Amino acid sequence: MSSATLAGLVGAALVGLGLYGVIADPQPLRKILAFNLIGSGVFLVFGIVARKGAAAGLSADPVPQAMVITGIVVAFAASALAVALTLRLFEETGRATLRPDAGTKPPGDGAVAE
Amino acid sequence: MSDFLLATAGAILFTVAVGLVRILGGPGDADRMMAAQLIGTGGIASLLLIAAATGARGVDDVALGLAILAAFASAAFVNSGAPAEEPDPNPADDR
Amino acid sequence: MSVLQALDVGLALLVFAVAAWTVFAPGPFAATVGYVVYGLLLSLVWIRLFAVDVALTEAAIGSGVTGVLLIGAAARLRGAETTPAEEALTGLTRLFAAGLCLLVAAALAAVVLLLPDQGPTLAPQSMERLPETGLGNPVTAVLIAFRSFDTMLEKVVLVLGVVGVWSLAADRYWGGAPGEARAERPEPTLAFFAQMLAPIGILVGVHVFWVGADEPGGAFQGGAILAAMWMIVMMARLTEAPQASAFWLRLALIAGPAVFLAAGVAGAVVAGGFFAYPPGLAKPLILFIETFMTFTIAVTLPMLVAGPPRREPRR
Amino acid sequence: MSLALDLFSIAAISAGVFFFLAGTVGLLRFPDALSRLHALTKADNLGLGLIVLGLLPRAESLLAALMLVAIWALVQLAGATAAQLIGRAVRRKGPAI
Repeated sequence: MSSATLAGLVGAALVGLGLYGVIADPQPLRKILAFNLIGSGVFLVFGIVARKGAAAGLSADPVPQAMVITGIVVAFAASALAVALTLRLFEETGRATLRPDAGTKPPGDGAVAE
Repeated sequence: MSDFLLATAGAILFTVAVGLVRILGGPGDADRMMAAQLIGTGGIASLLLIAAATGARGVDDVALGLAILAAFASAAFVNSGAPAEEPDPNPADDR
Repeated sequence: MSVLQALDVGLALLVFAVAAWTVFAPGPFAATVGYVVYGLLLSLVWIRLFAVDVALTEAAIGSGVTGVLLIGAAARLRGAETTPAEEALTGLTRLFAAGLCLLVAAALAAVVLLLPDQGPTLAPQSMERLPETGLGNPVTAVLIAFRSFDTMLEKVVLVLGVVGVWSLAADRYWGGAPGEARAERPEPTLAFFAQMLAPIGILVGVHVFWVGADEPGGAFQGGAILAAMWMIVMMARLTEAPQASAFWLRLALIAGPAVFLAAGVAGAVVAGGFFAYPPGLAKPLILFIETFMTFTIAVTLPMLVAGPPRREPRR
Repeated sequence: MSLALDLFSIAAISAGVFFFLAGTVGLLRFPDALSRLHALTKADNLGLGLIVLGLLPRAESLLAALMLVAIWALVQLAGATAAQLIGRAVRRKGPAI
């Protein structure tokens, strides 16, 4: 088995692991981590597509590589937004949970009541 | 020679993995931060060895980037408020 | 099995194990550190896939900058993470979810195994047209020339990300600076480290950007290293984060996509196509655009990590 | 000459691996966070240092060799800083040592 196929298999496993984390973990921060695992798993599968497209003296197809680079940056921006939302939720309610009926604490230093 | 370099890269990754098993589990968050530090150094070492063995181009820059960012996780750790350290179950004077 | 194959298998197992730790770790902080370790290991995997540009991006953004973001968030959320038991899924639902995920992973694995040995590729076309751009690194050529519209829009996504993060600020902090004003003195070790590292890091960041034309590297990677230098200087409290309302900051945030878009529109007038570069001028133009993009990335990433404004604006 | 250099490389790199091993043994065996931190820094200093030393004769150019040394020096700086920061965090919150 080539190293590319191996990395592709790892990518497939990462997507499965991350999907499980997104579904089964109740905490938002861990959902963000799991979501990033899915993303990097997809990137790895993309990586094997790039590697199998080796031609013209290049050891990997540059087009999927460029898309993965773009993807990593966009994934970071999405994570930063998600983290900011989670922290804001924590500031407002004193808890970080996605349950809609979770109890809210009276607004302290947050700014809802202004 | 390149097989030797690859084997040493594997050996370092293996020892790092064993170390990770120990310190990712804690007991405190400080131990966990050491895991990030350990994989940084071990990762750079195996990166350099793999690069020397396979002759891949531009890997030096990757190692340089990792080296520059090696302490960032620890910096974020101390920077984000007071780190709550669980008391170590085995204090030093138990020895 | 050769030594290299054995190494690949070991690396794959390690990546999988650390990823599993990230999902199943006992606490959120442990999971977050696991994710930082995982990001670092991924850049080793990308080296083995001969994608050095991606490895560099993963090392700088996937591991370094994301690590600061997530560890900071995990430390701040420490009080919040005792999740009530009723939020956890029941055993049966968990089993069902696990089965579903296993199915997805198995399907993807099957696709990976069924891929033909020589897949469709755009590598020959890229190499054929590479001389017209004057660049030596085909990945940079794809990013800035062949698929430049993608890259420009991706910069817009970054700006939108900052807008999104800023709009989470409380009303009275609107337009203020991110990060709490703290009375405590800065950690002296960290200040020393930042003073030592920042000049070297800035040099390396510019180097990575500059060699990106011909060798692995480029605007993203160089910009991310420069961004990290600004972050470490702010973490060491050697400088304060700028106010969100600062005019220069807003200009810096849009400089990259604005210059890129202007060059694209100019291409439609001068070179006969949206985002076409006039022959002969391609390389200087690409470097010009990339300089602004590097700058914008170096300003955007720290603002995304710093979060929404948390201080009342000064007038 | 090339044989002698290869032998030098093998000796230095093996010694480097030994220090990584020693660092890991320390992580496994030491009883408290500060001693484990001490074990960890051995891998930073000597482990990576010896490996870089062993790779120096194989560097393609003087510039590549300087790059290797620079990487090692940066890891030194980062390792020393991280050890200080983590150590102070332990000391502030953990048992008095």
